[in-house]
Amino acid sequence: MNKILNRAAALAAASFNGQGQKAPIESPSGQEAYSINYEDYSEVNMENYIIEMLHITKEFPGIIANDDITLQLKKGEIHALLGENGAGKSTLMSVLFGLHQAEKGEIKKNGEVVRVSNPKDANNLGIGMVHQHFKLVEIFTVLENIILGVEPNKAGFLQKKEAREKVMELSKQYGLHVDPDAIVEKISVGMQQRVEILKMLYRENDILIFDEPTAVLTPQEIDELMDIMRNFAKEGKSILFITHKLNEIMSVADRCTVLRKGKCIGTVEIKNTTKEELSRMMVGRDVNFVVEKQEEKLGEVVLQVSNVTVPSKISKKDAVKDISFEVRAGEIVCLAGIEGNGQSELISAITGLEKMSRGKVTLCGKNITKAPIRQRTKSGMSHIPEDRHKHGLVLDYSLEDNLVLQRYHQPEFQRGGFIKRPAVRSYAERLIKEYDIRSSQGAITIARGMSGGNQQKAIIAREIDKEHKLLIAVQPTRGLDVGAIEFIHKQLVATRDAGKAVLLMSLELDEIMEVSDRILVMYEGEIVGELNPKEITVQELGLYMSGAKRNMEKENSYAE
Amino acid sequence: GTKNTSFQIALITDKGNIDDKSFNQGSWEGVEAFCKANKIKDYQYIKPEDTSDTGYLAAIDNAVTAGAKVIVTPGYLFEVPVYTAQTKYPEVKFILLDGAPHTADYVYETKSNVASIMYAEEQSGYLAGYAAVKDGYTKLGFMGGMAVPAVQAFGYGYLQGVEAAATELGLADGAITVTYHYTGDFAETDTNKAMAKTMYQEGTQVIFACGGSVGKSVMSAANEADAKVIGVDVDQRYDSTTVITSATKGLGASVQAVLESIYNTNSWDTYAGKTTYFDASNNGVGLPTVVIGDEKANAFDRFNSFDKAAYDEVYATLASGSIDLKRTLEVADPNGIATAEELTTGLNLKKVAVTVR
Amino acid sequence: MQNNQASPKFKDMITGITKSKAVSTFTAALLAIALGLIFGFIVMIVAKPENSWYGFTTMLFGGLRRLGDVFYYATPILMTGLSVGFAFKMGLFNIGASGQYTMGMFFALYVGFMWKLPPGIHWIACVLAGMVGGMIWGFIPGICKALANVNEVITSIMFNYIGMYLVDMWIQGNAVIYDSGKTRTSYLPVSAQIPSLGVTGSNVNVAIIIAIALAVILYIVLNKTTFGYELRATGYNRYASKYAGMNDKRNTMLTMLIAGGFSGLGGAFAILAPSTIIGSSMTYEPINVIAANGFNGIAVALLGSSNPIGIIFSALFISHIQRGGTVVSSLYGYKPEIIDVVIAIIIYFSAFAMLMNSNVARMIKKRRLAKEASGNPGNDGQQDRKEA
Amino acid sequence: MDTIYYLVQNMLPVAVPLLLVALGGMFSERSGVINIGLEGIMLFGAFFGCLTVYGIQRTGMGPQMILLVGMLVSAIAGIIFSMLLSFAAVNMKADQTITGTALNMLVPAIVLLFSKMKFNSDGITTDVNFYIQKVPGLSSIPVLGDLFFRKTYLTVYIGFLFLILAAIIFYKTKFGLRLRACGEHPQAADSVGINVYVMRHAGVALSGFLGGIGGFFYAVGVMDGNANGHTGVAGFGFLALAVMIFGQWKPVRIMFAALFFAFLRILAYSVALIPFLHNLNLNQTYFKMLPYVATMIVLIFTSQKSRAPKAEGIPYDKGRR
Ligand SMILES: Nc1ncnc2c1ncn2[C@@H]1O[C@H](COP(=O)(O)OP(=O)(O)OP(=O)(O)O)[C@@H](O)[C@H]1O
Ligand SMILES: Nc1ncnc2c1ncn2[C@@H]1O[C@H](COP(=O)(O)OP(=O)(O)OP(=O)(O)O)[C@@H](O)[C@H]1O
Ligand SMILES: [Mg+2]
Ligand SMILES: [Mg+2]
Repeated sequence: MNKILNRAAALAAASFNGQGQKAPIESPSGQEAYSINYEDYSEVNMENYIIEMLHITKEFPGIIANDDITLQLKKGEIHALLGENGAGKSTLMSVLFGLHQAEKGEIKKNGEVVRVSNPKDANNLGIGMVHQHFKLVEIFTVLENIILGVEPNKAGFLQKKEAREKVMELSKQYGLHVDPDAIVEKISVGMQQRVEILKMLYRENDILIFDEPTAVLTPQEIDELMDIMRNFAKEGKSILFITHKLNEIMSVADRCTVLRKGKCIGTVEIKNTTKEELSRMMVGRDVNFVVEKQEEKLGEVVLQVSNVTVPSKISKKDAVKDISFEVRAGEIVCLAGIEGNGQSELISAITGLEKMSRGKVTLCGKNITKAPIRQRTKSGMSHIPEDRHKHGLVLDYSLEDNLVLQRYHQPEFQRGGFIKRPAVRSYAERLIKEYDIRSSQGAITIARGMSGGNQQKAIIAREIDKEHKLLIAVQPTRGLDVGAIEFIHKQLVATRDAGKAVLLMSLELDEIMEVSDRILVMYEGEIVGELNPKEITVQELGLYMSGAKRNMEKENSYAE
Repeated sequence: GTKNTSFQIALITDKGNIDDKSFNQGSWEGVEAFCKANKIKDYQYIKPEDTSDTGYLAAIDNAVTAGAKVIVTPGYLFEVPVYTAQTKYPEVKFILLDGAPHTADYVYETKSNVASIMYAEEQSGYLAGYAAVKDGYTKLGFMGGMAVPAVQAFGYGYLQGVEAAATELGLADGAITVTYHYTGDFAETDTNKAMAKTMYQEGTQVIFACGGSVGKSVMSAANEADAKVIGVDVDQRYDSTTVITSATKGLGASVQAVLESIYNTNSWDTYAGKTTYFDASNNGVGLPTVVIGDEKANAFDRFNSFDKAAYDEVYATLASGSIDLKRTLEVADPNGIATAEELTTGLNLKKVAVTVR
Repeated sequence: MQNNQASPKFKDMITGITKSKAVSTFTAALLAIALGLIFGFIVMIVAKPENSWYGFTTMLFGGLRRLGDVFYYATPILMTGLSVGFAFKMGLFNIGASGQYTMGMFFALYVGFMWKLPPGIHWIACVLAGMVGGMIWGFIPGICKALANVNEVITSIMFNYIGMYLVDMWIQGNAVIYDSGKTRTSYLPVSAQIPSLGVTGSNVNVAIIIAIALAVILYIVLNKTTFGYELRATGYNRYASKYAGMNDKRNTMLTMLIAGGFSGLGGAFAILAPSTIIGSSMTYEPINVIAANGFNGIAVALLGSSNPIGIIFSALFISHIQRGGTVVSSLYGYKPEIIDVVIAIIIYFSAFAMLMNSNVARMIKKRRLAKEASGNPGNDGQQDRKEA
Repeated sequence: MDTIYYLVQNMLPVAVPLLLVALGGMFSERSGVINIGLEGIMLFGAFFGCLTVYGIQRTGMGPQMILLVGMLVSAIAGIIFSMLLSFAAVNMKADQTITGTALNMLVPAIVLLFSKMKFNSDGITTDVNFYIQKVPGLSSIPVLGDLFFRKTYLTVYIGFLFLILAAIIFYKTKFGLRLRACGEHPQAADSVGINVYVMRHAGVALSGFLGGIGGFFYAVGVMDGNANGHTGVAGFGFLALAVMIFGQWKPVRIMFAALFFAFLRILAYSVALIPFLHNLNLNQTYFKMLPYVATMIVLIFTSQKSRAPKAEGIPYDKGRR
């Protein structure tokens, strides 16, 4: 017996019958076809749903983030939510958690319609959420963060002692080790996540939402988290789990709902499906994530980093400890590691955004340790920054002004201090065409109004088109969809093939394995491994990233 | 096509406001009193939009446009604007207080449509200083606003009065101390209060507060220090119980007198085209002798021993012109702030030891 | 499906109009002005109902009778307005325009009194000196901001006081400049005064032309030069400008230097203005009071939304309405402070008039959409639900 | 010793308005709203407080009672006026600095307009004597009695009472915890069910409460119960901002900053009492500038490390990521 969940399925329904059988159906965009496994579930099961989100539609200005989505969560199950970037997963969960209000649709708990108009309502319904971007007050202690919003109090006065006992108990019970008095900004990302989980447990929530909890963890930490989630399920808690990683879904989830471009594609039983099928459902076509590239042709050393130490901004320790390495022309070197292990600080020091306390950096033999940023740029450094909104773009400038952000001072674009508008315009138009940057009004579009992917394309166009010998790309594909990712990977490889040196920093294991020629793993501010992507597995890489393994001594061969 | 827009008597305030406890207030009270007594309804004061010569002249222009026939301009700041205005508006009468019309280069000329009024502040100050010492005070203070001629005259008169009383009492040289200070403004500020408090803290018993609203700050300080104040310009006993007396000058009375001559007695000529001095001889200055609203009350009740009889006696000698008081001194300082030595030699002080701050 | 086709077109129309930034800031300013004027009218009705209509119209149009003065009084606030607005473009709040203004005035006075220069050159030297004075006083908070990360708002407030005290002390200590008998500065030599434009009864002078020219130049610098490009980039996004190799610290200091220069010019223009009375001049009284024109500059900049051209108009407008206010108070017996209240209210509303504007636009759009929707009851969502 | 007593006795009434207003600023900014309009709020509070005193001074009520009534009214006035800021900043998402500046311009104009229309004056002059020559009993304690219980104002004790209350509310209550969360990470606060808008309104209202009282206490302790639209509160609102920053947005540090500033200010006018300073024979202007210069210098040395509430000045928008 089939229960048809949505319109897409309704259209498809006419074209197939039978159970557990693959059948081609039309995708919502009506372009490619894919096949899908429809699970079997009966009317009788209805009572078992602890949460039902029915026909949810949520619009943002200019985009329908959720379009008539239905999602049903059984008690005690782990239910995965899968979809590309921007598919609307976080939005759907925010609706359930009361952060957003849906324009249409209803939410039921145990079959009864409930109103969730703010997180308080959600909490009262036993719904808790670990957000994709942690929502922790950095200057508060762990304990304060956990109790915030549900503070035990007598006549308004905090009763921290009571709270502390409860937190310690929970922490012991689930093996979630935290120090209740530590200031949040000084603890590791892993511990911050434990704080978020404890926040839910403290509130005695039994419907737990995890929004991409594994993005910031090592494979080993991921395994631990999976265990914890299984434990929760065993205790009867119901879990909604968002991830892009199919392996995780296959290993832990009971069922999976797939979203694409705001629409619900379907819900499948994990035991009846495969990774390939899930990914087809997710993107609407067969995905080939393999990056085509030839053997590298190594040239001379372009970037040489020697004994660099960078102080930390938040603690007294050094974020980067005495690091040395080099990047040669014609190779892509990738800095791998879990967020917060000093990669960002190292890049900031190399690009000149932050000062290093010790060490030396040379670019094509020129010492640029203390050079101002402009001089680094002129000596051939291009930089795709980590945070495109903070560093990469002046969002209130037009696209064309952003495209000359690194070059407006060159004679090509100015004479006597006056900007040559026509030159800027024609340059911008060339880049827009070459890199297929899409925007509503072309060169004069204000950057703020462009989509994330196109903003990123603009930055990439600017940095690659500029004369350079070294390209530093920091998480260039973060938050982008598959199409954009493919494009960027191609550009990186092309740059390398053109004989430039590329230093890539990425948190995505797949990207690291696919794109790079050489991997440098950073752990706690040190390089703990130099690896060849062709010779290692993702698992091994994870061990290095978590500090469990290292193949580099402190004094390494590049040090002067 | 407008209503209620004309007035025949206008007063133009100088930089201060109509309640400045000084020029503007005193003369405005005179205008009000006269108009009320004579049932004149159309009188008004105007605040110039700019306290520069042109700003004052523009205000005069405005007043004339609005129909003013008599314009009262309190203060020396109007000297140059009125000089221009007296020619520009020959049919309008100007009452210029505390100043005489002159050009920017100090060429004086008072036309027949201008009455220039001056006051013998030194006599008023003399009376205050005299009374205080006679009453037994030995540690005195003076807080002037800025060292402008009127304030200087008050202060010099005050010192001379103190010296005279000390001599009469046969005190030793240096038996009386006076701390002498100009605040540099005419406003009520916390800084002025702090200065006054410091003076009281040093032991000063009474301060002659000679600078409009500076008085409010001094009174506040006196109140906290449990000390005394001498008011200025108008009778300030109603502002604070700390005020033992006030060195007044007849701002209101003189304005009333001139208005009287224009509207009622047809004797404008007595004032027209010249400078008229108001002093003890024509009751233009002095200490208050009556309490407003209570005919029988004693205006000297806040003194320990000094009384109306003693006052009348010294006033008579002043009025007779037998005491020659100094109104100005040669002062080296560009700000007009005399040093202790300049004061001592210039005013011939012996019994009084002056400290300048 | 219909509304899917209809609404984008309509949306384009709305955004086409409201998204044109110049238009929306202008209408926002008008909205704020209207609200302020309405309030002024209400106060007038309460205070003196019989005169309120004459009073109101005079407040609105009275300034036209004194056009020369409108321009004359607009000059210094136009300069401080440019100062504040320019710094705003770079993301700095120059609340210290007062101190820079006072400092500029002092430098101008000093050169005016102490230097003997031929006529025709003297006043120019004074004006330039004023600019230098303001620059110095803007530069120091700029340095503190750039090098020690001290909040420029606090520094410039402190510098307002320090500058005021210093100038008053310097003036009182100089027998040539200070006329103690009048507790103010002496009359400036005629050679130091800015040439008049010869409007009878008004002090309006060449400075207004210089000021407007400077505003236009500033506009060009901001929008057409690499320097302006850098400044605006820094103002919009300090981090991106740093990333792009712009010298954030240098630009911060430079901006405060230039902003100070504008305020200093304002002070110089004010004190060097010619007098309608022969031999007389503007004077300054050192009584420890912070210059009001500095704060008026903030109002001017805000109302002109920091755009140099907008600032020209907002300075003229504020000066105009103030002149009207003077006429109102001398003719109709209203208190002149009513204008200050009106101006403050205008600024208050202009802080969020843009948002009010867009709210109004959104409301119109919603109504329109609601109308469309009610016109086609069976829309997509409802059909879907029936199907499911 | 007398001089020391004198300095302390006179420093406290000056320090208390700074303390209260800076605490008010702290509540506002820690909730996420920059309050540059404190100067205006102070004057508004002072004005209504004094107006109340003016209205009831002849009723035969005791001066300290009058002070308390005036304080109550000034607090209410401060709260009401501060709502203009929170409405603009929270509901209308206006630029907070601009709004604050507009409010600073508005108040003196209103005070002057009203006083001119009502009293033909720049402000309100009252004549109640709030001064306390000595506190019965306590004033005879050696040293401490002279320092703290003589020649003072009731405002001093109320001021320190408010400091203690503020610190308790700030650190020990759930309200304080939530307020601080809103100034640091409003999204986090929102996600645990805290209404950020309400908390920010509350923070601004508290700054109105303390700012209004601070203004009235300035009028009482410094201006002898008078309020004036022309001299206003002599920049104390701005100084309180500096005190707040100097005090790192923390109650006890703010107290020390306020005392430091008030001390320098009193010192500047008491030079004559201190032979060592008097003999320097410096122009008094240098001493007048001292508090401002000292604050500058302190800020130069502390600003690198200074850490403002992270979300201050940024309008909170629920929809924003
Ligand atoms: N507050 C918002 N305002 C406007 N648009 C939004 C907002 N939040 C999300 N969107 C848009 O809605 C769409 C869905 O976003 P959502 O965050 O739900 O995606 P997601 O599936 O969680 O993606 P990711 O894998 O990147 O987390 C995106 O196009 C996003 O840009
Ligand atoms: N709350 C918001 N406020 C302002 N801008 C926003 C907000 N949310 C999203 N945007 C912007 O709206 C645009 C659309 O964002 P979105 O993330 O949906 O793009 P996208 O669909 O992911 O595009 P792409 O596929 O190219 O990445 C982006 O420029 C994004 O920065
Ligand atoms: Mg996206
Ligand atoms: Mg998401």
